[in-house]
Amino acid sequence: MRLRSAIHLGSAALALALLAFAAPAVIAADTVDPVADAKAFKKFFTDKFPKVKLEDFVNGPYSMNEDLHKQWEEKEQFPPYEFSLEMGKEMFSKPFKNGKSFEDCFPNKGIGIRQNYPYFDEKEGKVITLELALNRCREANDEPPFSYVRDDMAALTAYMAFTSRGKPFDIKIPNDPRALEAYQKGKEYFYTRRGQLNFSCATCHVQSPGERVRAEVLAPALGILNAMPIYRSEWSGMGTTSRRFTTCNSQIRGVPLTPQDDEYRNVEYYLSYVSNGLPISGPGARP
Amino acid sequence: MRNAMLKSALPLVLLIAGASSALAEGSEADFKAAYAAAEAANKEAGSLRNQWTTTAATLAAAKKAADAGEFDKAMASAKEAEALAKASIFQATSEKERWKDMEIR
Amino acid sequence: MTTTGYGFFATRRLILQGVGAVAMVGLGNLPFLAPALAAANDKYPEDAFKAKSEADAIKALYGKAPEASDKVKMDAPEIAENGAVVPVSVTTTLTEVTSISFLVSENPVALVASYKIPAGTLPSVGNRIKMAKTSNVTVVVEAGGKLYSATKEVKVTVGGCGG
Amino acid sequence: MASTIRVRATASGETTEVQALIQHPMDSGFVKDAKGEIIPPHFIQQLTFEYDGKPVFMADWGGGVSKDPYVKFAFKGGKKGDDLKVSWVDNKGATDTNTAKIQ
Repeated sequence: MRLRSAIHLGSAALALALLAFAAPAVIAADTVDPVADAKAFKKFFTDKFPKVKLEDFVNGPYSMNEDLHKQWEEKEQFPPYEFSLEMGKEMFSKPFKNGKSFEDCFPNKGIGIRQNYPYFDEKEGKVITLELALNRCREANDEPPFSYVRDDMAALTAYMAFTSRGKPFDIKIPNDPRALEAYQKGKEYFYTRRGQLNFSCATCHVQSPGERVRAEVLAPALGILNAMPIYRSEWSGMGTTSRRFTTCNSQIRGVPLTPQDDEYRNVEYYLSYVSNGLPISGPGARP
Repeated sequence: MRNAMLKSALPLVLLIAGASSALAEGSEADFKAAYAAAEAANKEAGSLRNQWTTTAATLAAAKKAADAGEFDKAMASAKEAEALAKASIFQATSEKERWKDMEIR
Repeated sequence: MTTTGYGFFATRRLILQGVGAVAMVGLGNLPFLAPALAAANDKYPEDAFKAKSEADAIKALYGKAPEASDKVKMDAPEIAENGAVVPVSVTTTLTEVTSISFLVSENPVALVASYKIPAGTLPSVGNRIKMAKTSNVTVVVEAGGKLYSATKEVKVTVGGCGG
Repeated sequence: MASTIRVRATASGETTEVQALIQHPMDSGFVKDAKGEIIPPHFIQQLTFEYDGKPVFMADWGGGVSKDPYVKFAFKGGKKGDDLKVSWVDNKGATDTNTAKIQ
């Protein structure tokens, strides 16, 4: 037995050396090319689900299962996010103590701009998501920031998404190495396995969309953020992108980071970019 | 590529096996050491931003058992918490490269 | 979900335990408590909403038992996307319909909703109901003084990995 | 406070189709909250729709109806512009009414 384990250790060292030698070559060849990524991303899903039209991927599980689609259509007649949408509309124009309102913080008074978020702010060198921008607007007007996972933030983003319904995602990566790096980090987060269940976002949303995790049918990664924020029957309430990311983490027994952490904003940047061209369908209803 | 990973993991296995085999007779001092080791490992996982929820839960169970004076149980939980934390560290480090395997190209 | 050929044996063992535990995570059974203390209200069928079993509820509401009829067309999902929001609707070709009720046999209180259909109102209703777990959903239609019903099983479970 | 009742009534031919969504927690009394305490029962018991002074639809609800309840039905009669009065009362005696115009 000792001899065999010695050989094992020897070959392990050899393998490690090889790996180390090979690794840099792989990274060098693997320059970051978002345009190609986006094309490959769309091709992967349209090949995997030839019957699903490109723009229908934004309906997530409902484009994957007929029985669910019927239940969705029935819900959409009078959707459960109706109240949150109305609350968001009211809050959006309600003046702060200093008289200004959200409308003054956003281009075009915040109407029909959701499809441009998240964007890369070259002054700060960071990804700015819609939720972050909304809280920054509050802080700029001496108002306390909202929690990223509760109803107020969901109502605001629901209203802004509603005003952009049908407009294609239009995420830009400026010619700035930091933007490319943020995009690449987001991609890495998306494919990195985490949590005791050892799943990455891709394990569910790339390897097995359309299949069930107990009662739920998994959504394809393409267009997965187009319907945000979503009213989930599971939560019987609204959920922002932040709430979705943190709950996904804890479901696979990974400790979630704080909402709107760099990693979360970067993965939202990556996922939105590769879904460019698909229409905004938020706010959405989901199981 | 995969069985190279299999072989390179071997040394780390021995490390873990070594740690958990030394189940000393349940005394408070041993427990405290084991608990500290587990917490340190979990902290390191935190620095890699890859902690597991089950590590924290096992640590809490260890603490609860220790408070109740059941040091055998507390020791076992502390050991398992350490193993979980080390596993989460290994996961973070090895995923640094492996994530590319599943990337859509 | 396949776990890849992960090199690290201890991690695999812990991970496989993790995945195994997930499979056993069932729907936490809901605590049962005395049914709702509804405010006394003459028209509100108090005792029907207190009845535990479906048969008692129907007897309390209508005083007789229904017979299955294919004239009662019920639309309910195979697998509910979520037990909290299950869309169920019914239409019927029966005439002189005066009442339509929805019951879920496995719910803590079987009777979910009971509708009075005055003359001139069409005999078809759609609503969203809650279901504790997989169960038979029954729709009862009172037409011309007689009771007709349709039943369908709807599968319900929680979603996701469970954490 | 805006009404908790959203009604969509559309007249087509000689029938009027009605859909209503009502903002209400509909707690059944069988669910525990995060701290493990039972959430007391709080649900709409009766919902009535009246057109031209006459009831056209009456619902008796239990705790098994979904949160933010939705109901859909249709009745003969009803013209564009007429009023449809909707009102509910819950097990705590709270009530709300709303009058919608038939489209």
